[in-house]
Amino acid sequence: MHRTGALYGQFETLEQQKETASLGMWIFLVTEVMFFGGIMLAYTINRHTYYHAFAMGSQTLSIQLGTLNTGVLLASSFTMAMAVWAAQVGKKKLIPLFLALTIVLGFIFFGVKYVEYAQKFHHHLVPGRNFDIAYCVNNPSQCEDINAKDMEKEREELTAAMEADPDLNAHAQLYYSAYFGMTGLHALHMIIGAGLLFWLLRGSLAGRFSAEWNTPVDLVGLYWHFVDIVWIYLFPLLYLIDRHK
Amino acid sequence: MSTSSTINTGPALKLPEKHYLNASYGIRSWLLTTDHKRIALLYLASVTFFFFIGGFFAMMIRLHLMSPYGTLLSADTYNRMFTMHGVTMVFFFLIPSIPAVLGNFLIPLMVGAKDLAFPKINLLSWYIYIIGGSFTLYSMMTGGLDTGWTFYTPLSTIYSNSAVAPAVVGVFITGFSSILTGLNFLVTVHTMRAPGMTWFRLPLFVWAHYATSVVMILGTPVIAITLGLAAMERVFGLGFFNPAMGGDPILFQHLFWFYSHPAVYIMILPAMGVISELIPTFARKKLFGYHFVAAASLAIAVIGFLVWAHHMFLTGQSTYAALAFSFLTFLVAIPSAVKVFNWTATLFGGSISFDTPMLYAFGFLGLFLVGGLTGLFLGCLGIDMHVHDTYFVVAHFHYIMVGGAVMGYLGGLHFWWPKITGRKYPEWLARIAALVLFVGFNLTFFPQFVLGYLGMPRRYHVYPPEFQVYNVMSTAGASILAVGYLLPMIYLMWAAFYGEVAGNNPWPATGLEWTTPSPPPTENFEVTPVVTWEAYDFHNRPELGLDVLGVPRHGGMLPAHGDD
Amino acid sequence: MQSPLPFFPVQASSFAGDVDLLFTFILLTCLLFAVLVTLLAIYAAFKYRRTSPGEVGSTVEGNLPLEIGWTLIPLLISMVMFAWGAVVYVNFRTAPKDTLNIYVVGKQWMWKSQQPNGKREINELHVPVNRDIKLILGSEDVIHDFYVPAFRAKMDVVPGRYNTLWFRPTRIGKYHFFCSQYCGTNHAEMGGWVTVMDPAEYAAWLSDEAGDVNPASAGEKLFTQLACVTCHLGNGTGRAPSLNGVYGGKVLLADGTTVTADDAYIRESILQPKAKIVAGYQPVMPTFQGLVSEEQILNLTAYIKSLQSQPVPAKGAGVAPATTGKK
Amino acid sequence: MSEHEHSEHIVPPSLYLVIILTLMCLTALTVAVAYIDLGRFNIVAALGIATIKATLVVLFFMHAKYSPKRTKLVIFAGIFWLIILLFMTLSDYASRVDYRGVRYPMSQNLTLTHAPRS
Repeated sequence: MHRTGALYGQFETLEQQKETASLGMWIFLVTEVMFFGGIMLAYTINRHTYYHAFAMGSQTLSIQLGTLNTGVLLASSFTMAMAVWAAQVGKKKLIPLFLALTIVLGFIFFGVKYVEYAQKFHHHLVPGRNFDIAYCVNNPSQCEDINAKDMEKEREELTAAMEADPDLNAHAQLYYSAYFGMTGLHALHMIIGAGLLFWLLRGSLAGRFSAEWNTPVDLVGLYWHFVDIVWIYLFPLLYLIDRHK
Repeated sequence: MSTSSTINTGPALKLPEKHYLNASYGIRSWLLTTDHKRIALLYLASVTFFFFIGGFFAMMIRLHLMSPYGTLLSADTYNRMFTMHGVTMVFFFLIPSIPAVLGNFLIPLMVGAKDLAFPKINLLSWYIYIIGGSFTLYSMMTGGLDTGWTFYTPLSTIYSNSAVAPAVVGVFITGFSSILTGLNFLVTVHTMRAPGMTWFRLPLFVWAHYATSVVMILGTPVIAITLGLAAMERVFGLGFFNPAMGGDPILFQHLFWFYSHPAVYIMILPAMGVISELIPTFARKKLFGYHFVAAASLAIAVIGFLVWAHHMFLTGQSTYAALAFSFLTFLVAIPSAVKVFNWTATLFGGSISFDTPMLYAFGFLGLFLVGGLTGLFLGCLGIDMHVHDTYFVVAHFHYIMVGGAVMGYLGGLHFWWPKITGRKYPEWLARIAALVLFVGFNLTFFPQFVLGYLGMPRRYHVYPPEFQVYNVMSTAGASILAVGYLLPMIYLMWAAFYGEVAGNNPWPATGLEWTTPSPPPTENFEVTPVVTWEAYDFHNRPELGLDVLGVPRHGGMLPAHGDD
Repeated sequence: MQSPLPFFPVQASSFAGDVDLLFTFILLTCLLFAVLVTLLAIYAAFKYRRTSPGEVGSTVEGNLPLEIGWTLIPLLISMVMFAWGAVVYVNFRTAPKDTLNIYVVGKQWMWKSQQPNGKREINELHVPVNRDIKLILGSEDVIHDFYVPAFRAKMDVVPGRYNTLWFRPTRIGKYHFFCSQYCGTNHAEMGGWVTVMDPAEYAAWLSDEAGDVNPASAGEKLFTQLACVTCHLGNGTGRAPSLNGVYGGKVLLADGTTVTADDAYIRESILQPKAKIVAGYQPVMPTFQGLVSEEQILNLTAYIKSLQSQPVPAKGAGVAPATTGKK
Repeated sequence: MSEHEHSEHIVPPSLYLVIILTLMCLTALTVAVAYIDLGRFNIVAALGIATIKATLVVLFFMHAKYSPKRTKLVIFAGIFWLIILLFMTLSDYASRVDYRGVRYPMSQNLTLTHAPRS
């Protein structure tokens, strides 16, 4: 089908084209909901069955980094919404600015995530042969990034969790399966989103988006917000189990 | 008014000068096309390829089972045969068959659009399908797959030493092709309808595909993540389904069947849609209870999602859950029954001809009736405890998937072949093929019901000799069935190039797709059509050239409330 | 008596009659519908066949009462099927009180069974006629399924958990049993024979062949080998509760709840000792996950069961009236 | 044809600002609440706050509040099907009172009615 200006050949009007694209995006997001739904179900059942292991696993995550990342991602959602607004009102100079801000925030998120992942590798918390939930407690010299007070707390919690669930190591691996599965899948979506943002940035610098035609900005915005929503759920599910102890 | 059945087709019929097939030439023009009609043909070629691969495996299975002692194939080879038969047929033939071939070709034509809403995504979905198929073919050639098409854990994740990972990845990838197709259909039906094409003027084929798309959209992502987790478990040692790590193999079954049961509706709903086109066309009468048939499609799509654990009655599932799922299973039977009754009622007062597509419709009706009713046995808790995982189940789902979905697919292919290629197939040969298929099918699969009730479990490469009689019958039937499938492939191919020119509307039928030339031009319609008639209305369509002023037929059953 | 083209398998259990009767009911109902629809379609196809090329059908579009009728009537009939099926199934899933328990373990690709007195068989199962039998099913590897067509009964055998299958054989004879959940290469050969015997013959058969190890005595040996005996002293003075008389009774737990000491509980206590702590004791027992096989757990269970008749020490902890204890 | 029921609604930046500030506050709140022992309501609180946050994002950042009914139907369908998946599967797990192995402590305190006794 040939394209006339911004209008693709299969459509009659720009209005129809815009509605169609937006509906398509929403339906795609619903498939994403179901996609994450499967792993959420696995998480829920295992969390219920092996509560102690999941609580213990959650204690080993850094709540500071988690909260920081939540804030960063929410802020990126805000800048994204602003980019869409700028496109809607035709402020052509503001679009690339907000897009760039969104990208920067996205990369801060990646950075923090990288620090967290690296720490988990370092602490033998990646599911597999070398997984050892007690690694840091048993080898404090290898985990100097944990301060003495936290280490003492972790030791107490670990002892209690071991009492409750002697097979803690296996079950904590299930927690980390969920952790890496869910955050990994989320990160993959972020990477795709970042790619799309770069593409938008190029387009906006070329002045391609205007008040009349800004569908790509709008759609990528929807996608980016969805990724944000996934994180809104992942944060309490992974970081905040049993923190009151 | 003419009295000939070739009313619109004078003696000097010619193909239109410019149509989608000759709009451009060369491999590039096909591989980079965004025309939904060409993509449909790409799909047609690829699903046919997979159908014959799957058919080859089926033939090996049946030949092997002639003897109870398993003399033809080794146990491992046999297990690979039925697994790969299942995987190819389910994921690479049945699920894409009607939607991706007929649906792709027809939905824009039927709603009066120039193309699907997202033509590039449509092409992308074909490429995804091909990539997924390649992975699976690769797995077949490097050790095959022996887990059963259901990939039950921990057999598939830990114990099997066949090429599970590439096959699972292949199915995972193909899922996205299905998602994108469904997405495209949903959006197209919502936003691309021609002026005057209201929801209740849509052909039931479109309704059925709408319902199918809902299932594709909401179910497929779940199988994707499930197979993704299973693959991660096999490769990286994640533990959700591994009992040795505290995981639960039953969870895999829940997630698997959450998609794979509704997937049956992805196969049968479009076939029902085809039948809902064929019966009114060849009875020249509005479909009885249009609104009920449309609603039944949606009801099947929704309730179909609530019944999955009836595949798991004997896994040690909670008794309460089993009761709930059995109850819902009986509920989902009702809309199917309503459809069958409405199709039958449509025949009354019609003017019925026995062209090949109608023979397929009759065949579908008979086979779907058996398949659907035997579903009641399986949904019934007290009988499932005996026949679960026996040949009774095998026979039941073949009646639905082959007797139902494939009959619908072939009926549809015959019906729209003149539209797709602009040419007619040899009618008598086609009628004989339809008959051969029907006989062969019943001979193959009916004995399997008896085998199942006698207690022969499925997926057996050897079996006690007392089961041999029925197995031999089944194998004999399968050879007839094979002929029945080869015939249409040959003469349809022939007809595409050398058949008699068909004209725009040879049957005649009422849908929008028949108002445009055969084969249609690339942009489908020369001007955007405006719809002023109800679906299947033969009476207010003078351009069809039918004898509406002749003696009207009586309703036959009961007085009509919807006379127009 | 077997016809060359049999339709129903032999009826050899108390379920068989129920299932066959239900099957016949559904079959007849479905036949009625199928024949009705088929005859109507054939009748219409001839009565309303096209007589002239331009002919069209009538203008009938539908009929509301008819639609309601053919929605509601099948619904009602199917509810009867559901309810009847549910009754049969609930009976099948609810084992009666006094059963003869036989352990059956599936592994790729064989069945191992163990009689209450410890007699073991491979791919064979001997049971007395007219007695409620309960199979306790475990798997060592993948999912299997124990299926006896003549009994109209099957149950999946799932790794990581016990399923049970009960039946009451009603007819003396030899019947096939199969694995009916696909389990890998030799799935089809993973079957054997159930022999239903006269009770007297069964008793004779049981006491025959003394060569088989008694699971209770094997369990006793393990109990010493694994050093269980160092804590679980019989007189109740150990660091862990005495196990005398525990089996089958109620146990009071540290959180105030009670639990019945059955096979599942014992299995859990061996594999996850800290999941349920007996009142009055410290959670000191290590897990034996990975140290004991399914079969060894069965032996240990049999041994604990054999302690049922032993005198219960005064310091047993747990519920006051009941015999208690926790390993 | 498509229902032209909406023309594009433009949300003013001031509203976005209010929303993002609320979201940040809710994040702080959910962390704070996690340190209070609410028993089994911890998870309720955590998911409740997450749901409020998600709703705000959907309604305002994603403009669902100003979208055609069709979009709302799509969102509703997604949530509904997710609930089917979670709820119906969990119903099996929650009601497994049969002879159990070591799993499913959610029915731990139910007494097994047919303990073997020979």
